[in-house]
Amino acid sequence: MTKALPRRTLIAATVGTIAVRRAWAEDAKPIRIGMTVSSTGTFALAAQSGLRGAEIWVDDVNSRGGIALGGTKRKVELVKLDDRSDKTIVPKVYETLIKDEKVDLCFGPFGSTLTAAAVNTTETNNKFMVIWSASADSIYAQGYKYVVSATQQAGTLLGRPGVKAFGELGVKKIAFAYLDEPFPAALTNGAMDEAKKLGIEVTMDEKFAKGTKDFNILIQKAKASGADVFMPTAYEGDQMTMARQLREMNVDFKGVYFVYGSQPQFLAIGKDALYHFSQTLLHDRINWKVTGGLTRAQMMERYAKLFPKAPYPADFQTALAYGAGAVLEQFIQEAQTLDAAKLKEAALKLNNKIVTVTGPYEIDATGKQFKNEFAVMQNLPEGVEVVYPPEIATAKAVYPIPPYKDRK
Amino acid sequence: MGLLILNGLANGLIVGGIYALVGVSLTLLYGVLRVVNFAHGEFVIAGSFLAFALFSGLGVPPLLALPVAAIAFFAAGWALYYVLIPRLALSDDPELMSFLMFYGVSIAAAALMLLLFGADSRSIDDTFSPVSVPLGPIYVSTARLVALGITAVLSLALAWFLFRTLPGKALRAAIMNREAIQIMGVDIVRLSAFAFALATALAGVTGVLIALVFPAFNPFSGAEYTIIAFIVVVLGGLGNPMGALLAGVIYGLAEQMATVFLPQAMAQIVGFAILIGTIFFRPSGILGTRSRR
Amino acid sequence: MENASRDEPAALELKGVDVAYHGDIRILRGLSLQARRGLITGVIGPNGAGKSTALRALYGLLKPVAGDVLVDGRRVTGMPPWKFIEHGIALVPQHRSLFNELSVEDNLRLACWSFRGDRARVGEALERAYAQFPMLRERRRDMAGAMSGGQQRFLELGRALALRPRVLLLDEPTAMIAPRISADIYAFIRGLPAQGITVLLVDQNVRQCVQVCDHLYVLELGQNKVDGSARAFREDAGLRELIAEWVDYRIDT
Amino acid sequence: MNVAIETRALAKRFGGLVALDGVDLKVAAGETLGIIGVNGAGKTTLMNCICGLYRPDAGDVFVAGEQVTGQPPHVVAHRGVGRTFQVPRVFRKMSLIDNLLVPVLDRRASDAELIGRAEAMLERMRLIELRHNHAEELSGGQQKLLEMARMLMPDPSIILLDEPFAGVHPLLCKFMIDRIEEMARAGKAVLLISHDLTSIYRLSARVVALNQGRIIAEGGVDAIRDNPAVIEAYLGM
Amino acid sequence: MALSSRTLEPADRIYFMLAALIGGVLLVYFALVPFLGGNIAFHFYLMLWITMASAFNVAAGFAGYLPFGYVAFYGVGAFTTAILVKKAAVPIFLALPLAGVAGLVLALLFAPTLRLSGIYFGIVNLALAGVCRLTITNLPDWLTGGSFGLQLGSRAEPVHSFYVMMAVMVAALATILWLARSRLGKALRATRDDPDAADMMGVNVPRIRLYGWLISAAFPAICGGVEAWYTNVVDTETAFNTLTTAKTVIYAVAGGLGTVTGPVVGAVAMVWLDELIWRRFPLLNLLILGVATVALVLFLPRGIVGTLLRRKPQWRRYVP
Repeated sequence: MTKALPRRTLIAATVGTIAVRRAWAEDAKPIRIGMTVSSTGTFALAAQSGLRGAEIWVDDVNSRGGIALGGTKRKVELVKLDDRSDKTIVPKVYETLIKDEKVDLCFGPFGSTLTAAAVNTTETNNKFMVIWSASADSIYAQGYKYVVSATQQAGTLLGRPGVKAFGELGVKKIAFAYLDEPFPAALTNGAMDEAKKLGIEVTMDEKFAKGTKDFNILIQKAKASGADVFMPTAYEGDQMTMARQLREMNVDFKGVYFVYGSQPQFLAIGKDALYHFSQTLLHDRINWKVTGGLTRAQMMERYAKLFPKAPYPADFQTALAYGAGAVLEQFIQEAQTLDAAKLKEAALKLNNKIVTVTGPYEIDATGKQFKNEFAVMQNLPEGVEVVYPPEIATAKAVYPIPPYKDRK
Repeated sequence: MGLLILNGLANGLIVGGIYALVGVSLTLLYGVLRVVNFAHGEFVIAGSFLAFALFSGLGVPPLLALPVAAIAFFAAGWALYYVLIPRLALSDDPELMSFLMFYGVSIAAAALMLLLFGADSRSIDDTFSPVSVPLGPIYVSTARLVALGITAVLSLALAWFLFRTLPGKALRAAIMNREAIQIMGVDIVRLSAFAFALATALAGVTGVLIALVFPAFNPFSGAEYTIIAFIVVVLGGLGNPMGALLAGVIYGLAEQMATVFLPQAMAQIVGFAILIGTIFFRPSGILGTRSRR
Repeated sequence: MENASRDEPAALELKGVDVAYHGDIRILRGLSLQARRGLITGVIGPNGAGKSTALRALYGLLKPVAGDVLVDGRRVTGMPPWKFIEHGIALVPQHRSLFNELSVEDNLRLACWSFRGDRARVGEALERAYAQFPMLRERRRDMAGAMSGGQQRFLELGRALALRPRVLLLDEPTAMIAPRISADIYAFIRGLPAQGITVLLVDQNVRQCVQVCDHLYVLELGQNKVDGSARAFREDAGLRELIAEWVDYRIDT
Repeated sequence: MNVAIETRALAKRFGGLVALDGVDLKVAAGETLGIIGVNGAGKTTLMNCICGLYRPDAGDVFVAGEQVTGQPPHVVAHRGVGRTFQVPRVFRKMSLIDNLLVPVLDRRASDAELIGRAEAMLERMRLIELRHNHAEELSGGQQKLLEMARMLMPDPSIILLDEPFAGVHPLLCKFMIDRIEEMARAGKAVLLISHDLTSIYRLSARVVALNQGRIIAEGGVDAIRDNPAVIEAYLGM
Repeated sequence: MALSSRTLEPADRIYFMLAALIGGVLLVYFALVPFLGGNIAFHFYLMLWITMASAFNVAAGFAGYLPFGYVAFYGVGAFTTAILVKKAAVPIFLALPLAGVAGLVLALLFAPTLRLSGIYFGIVNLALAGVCRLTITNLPDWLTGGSFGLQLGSRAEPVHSFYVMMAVMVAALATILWLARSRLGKALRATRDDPDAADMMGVNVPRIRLYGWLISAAFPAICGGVEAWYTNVVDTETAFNTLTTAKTVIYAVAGGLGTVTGPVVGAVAMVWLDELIWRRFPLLNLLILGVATVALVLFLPRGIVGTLLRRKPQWRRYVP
């Protein structure tokens, strides 16, 4: 089927040469890319954030006339269906995308769980899948042939920058806690491995179930373990609760690390967000020398133009999905086909040759992403600053952070 | 460790007070109407969202949101009663069907909140000053102390209402003997609607308090409160308001102490274990004397 | 008493009432009965004859599928039970109707629900109950459930009387009551018409019922079997013959 | 005398209420023993203790000479005890035929044979036309007949009848009395609770009067009829 | 009244013909889906829901229990399959029956709750499902894969799991068809209508209930296993999702409990409705599901087939 498409477009192109440019553009069959979004459920917010990133990319490509493929410029069309954050719906959704909607290739859904369920369908139907948010290492250990994590770094690597940063700050003891979910668990496990490697003592390692509402005791336990730094990993909501409860209970650590601490939702809690460390891929202080797609500033501009009513400003999910689009564009140009195997070949060939808004790109044969490392941030009184890695740092970390009683 | 236990006790008391309120409204409903409100947690969270909307939209502080929530939820409960319950009473087994129906209500309510407020966690950025108060060696957040105070006042007011006023006695009488209350000249439909509205109002008010105590909530938090409410209600004895108040505090303490001594992820099992154990070994609850089923 | 005018509408009347459970199992079939003013009307019949059902239908606790309920000649079919108090009609059901975990006084106060705001009237009502049964005053702070069966029955009667009803419906008032106390209860019932109270008495205790009543209905299988003045029942045939008649009739048909 | 049912000092209380207080009773095979008493005298409780629905607080129950005290109802049923209830307890959402098959489900006989027996039984009870209806669609009297038919399906040797005539149409009553007499003639021991005396007089040679959980009189029908204790308890003099 | 005619009355003949017709249509339709290029995933889940709702019907419609934690069996079956395949390298065709066995074992563990009834049973079952989820959550990560769960790594060919699902559905429907006619089924329904009376008719109530409970537990466990195989991923979050119980209950009740066809009709109708909602109103799907449930309880408490048979009691003998 994939073979047939270029021929048909070729005919369309020949027939349409004398037609006006606009009509020509309509005649050229667009590249259809399937993707799911979660309208509801756990992943709704992140998935929609990501979707906006993908739409920025589509808008950008189409405004440039499309991707040159087989001699013609083909526009890109995003086909979106809803997965309700439900793993059991995902296979049906991808099957519908491939069989009914006849998409040429796929973007992954949000999150490792949904992606793992989706991959099986795309693989059995020989479709190429660009993953933008699934970090679980096990997905890449399954031996799938046509998956590439374009921007999302592998889970076990995610927690490293934070621990490395703390290592350089002279931290000796870290207390870990994490929500029992794939992303927090993978990040924490990676971080703990890194801590051990650096000779930092892990004083607490506790997971908590989803739906835990009260973190008072958890925080007290972390304090009682004698840790310098507390690294509780969960999603925004829980972290907001923890940040507030830390202050309410007047529990001081020398540093606290919240993965989402620099996200707009988290910053909305105001003073309680101050001095916390975090990590992100997207911040106006993080500016890579982009070789693929828009730069951060351009992307943000486009975001503001396309989504003036979006509930939140762009976050790193937006950047991850946008970056994945930019990477995919390079694959297609390199491969000059939409054939899954050829695309995967191109993806490997392009290792370390692309830098997107989220950073450099490097995968191994399984499609697992090694670069696109997060930057460590700290919420300083004058604003959110990059404190690690040193290459892109914009400020020096405040460590230890001032105790609550000394803050105004 | 001593500090941890102290913290656990303080938290248990505060959290337990909230649980008591969540439970007491559910138990009132069951007692008077024989209706099992599986959507109770969603009603509670709707209260939290009301407080959130009032605060972020109009700048109304949560304490002022309390009376608003009470009135709004009372009215909503009154209306909902007339929409749902009379028809439900026609089915073969209203008690069991109510369980299923409110299952649907809970799904719909969560979905509605999702449409209105989105899936992400919300919090009310309104802090008391000072933010916390030292109590001996431990610090307790002012918001929590305020919530505890309100909980205590509400519980006392509720107890006063139920045990000292005639309408309150009528409610309890309806729990004791549903048919006899009708021959006293009490309009059972209105009394039931009142009970439904009162329970809903309590749920809404509890929701506002929850926004104070647990600063983040989302449309899907409701289910957790439903489970907690069930644990409290069964522990206190189905349809026994005083039992629910006591059971809430006991359960709050048990839950918090469990997190002190067990990994957090394990502690939730304690709640379920209490629920199952109670039904098996003391189905009438801690204050119950009669054994039902 | 029995000379009360026949033209005057009955205080309470069932007219051709059908009651069914579970769709089509008829408990009452075209039952008609009247409680005439100032009289004690008795309803007797074997188990399952529908005596209690008739009373429950009268009081709005069951909805008839056919027929009418009339109060003073006015149709009130489908009126909910709590409205009957407003019409001055009180019911003492067969099964315990007390609120066990409320005090004696609270049980009485609840009966005053329809005029709960009127302190003077409530006080008057309480006094009336205490005057009827002084024992209740002594025990007014006790939980109703803590009293003996007989005392509970007196509380129920006192509670109904506190409202100064025009009509009192009694469903087997002496069931499971010791004989000595039963005698007191019948004596009390006999005194009610003198207070201007119309009584409808459903009873299993045929002999006493016949002694107490002015007019008697015998029900069978949810239908009227016989009715007539109680004097006729007493005089025309002996009590044992009466029972034997309606029971034997049933078997031999 | 071939004793089919025997109770010794049977006692049962519910909270503070004494329902049975030392009841000694014997019923011989082929005998119909009537039990009379007002509401709450303990008649149904006695029956429930015999058939295993209640576990007595004290005393023993013997069925055909074997002790069955505290055994679950299905074990007692397998000893050949069948019973009916005051308010018929049929299987409401099952057809009449299926209702009748329930007590014989563990029999070795083939389905066809059992269905044949059930139809014959329904024929006898004049319910055959309704055999495919759900039991809840029957009238109260028909439900009583269905219950009796169901009880008779496994051919029990001991039969406990709780108010079989309450709420039953006179024509059906006569019919039921004939059936009960048939059972007694077939050598079954019948324990008959009835609230009204006449049917008892008709069926039982021997009657036991219960009041407040105790046997207050026992003997022939005429003796009971004139027993002052019975008249007092029963007629509330 | 000859015996021979009684064994297969005309009504029985119609009954079995209808059963064969419905079964045949289902069988042929589903068997052809992969060949005609139909949406395998959609039909896979349709069969899954038919199976779940039908098995639930054994507990709810036949035995009279409403297990509000029904997902426990499903989740445990899914994890059993995943662990066996991934950690013990058991072939999938052996792992699936073992998942069924795990469901049976779990049902045995839950058996003491059968002496509860009504609301109490429902609440306790709900709590037990929570306990199951938390227990698996607290098992060591090397076994259960922690919060991410397990990937079976089988790279399953969807068509294989599709036909296995079909086999499971056929087995479930056949079992329930048998149950509806069998002595066990009669005993079960008797205990549902009046346990005391059934006991006094010589029915060993606890044992009969246990049999029904076991049948009702085995199928969801196998479903969980097949679904795990099909999607290739198992995690506690989705394996113990309360929506699974909700859908099962709603689908079964929508069709009508107590008949063989009810849950099938209910599942087909509601899955179809769900699909419609999913395509047309992606944002409203949960809201509509919730409102539909309320409407169902208020206006169609006996379900589609149940209401039909209530209106036309004479059809009861012909409808399986």
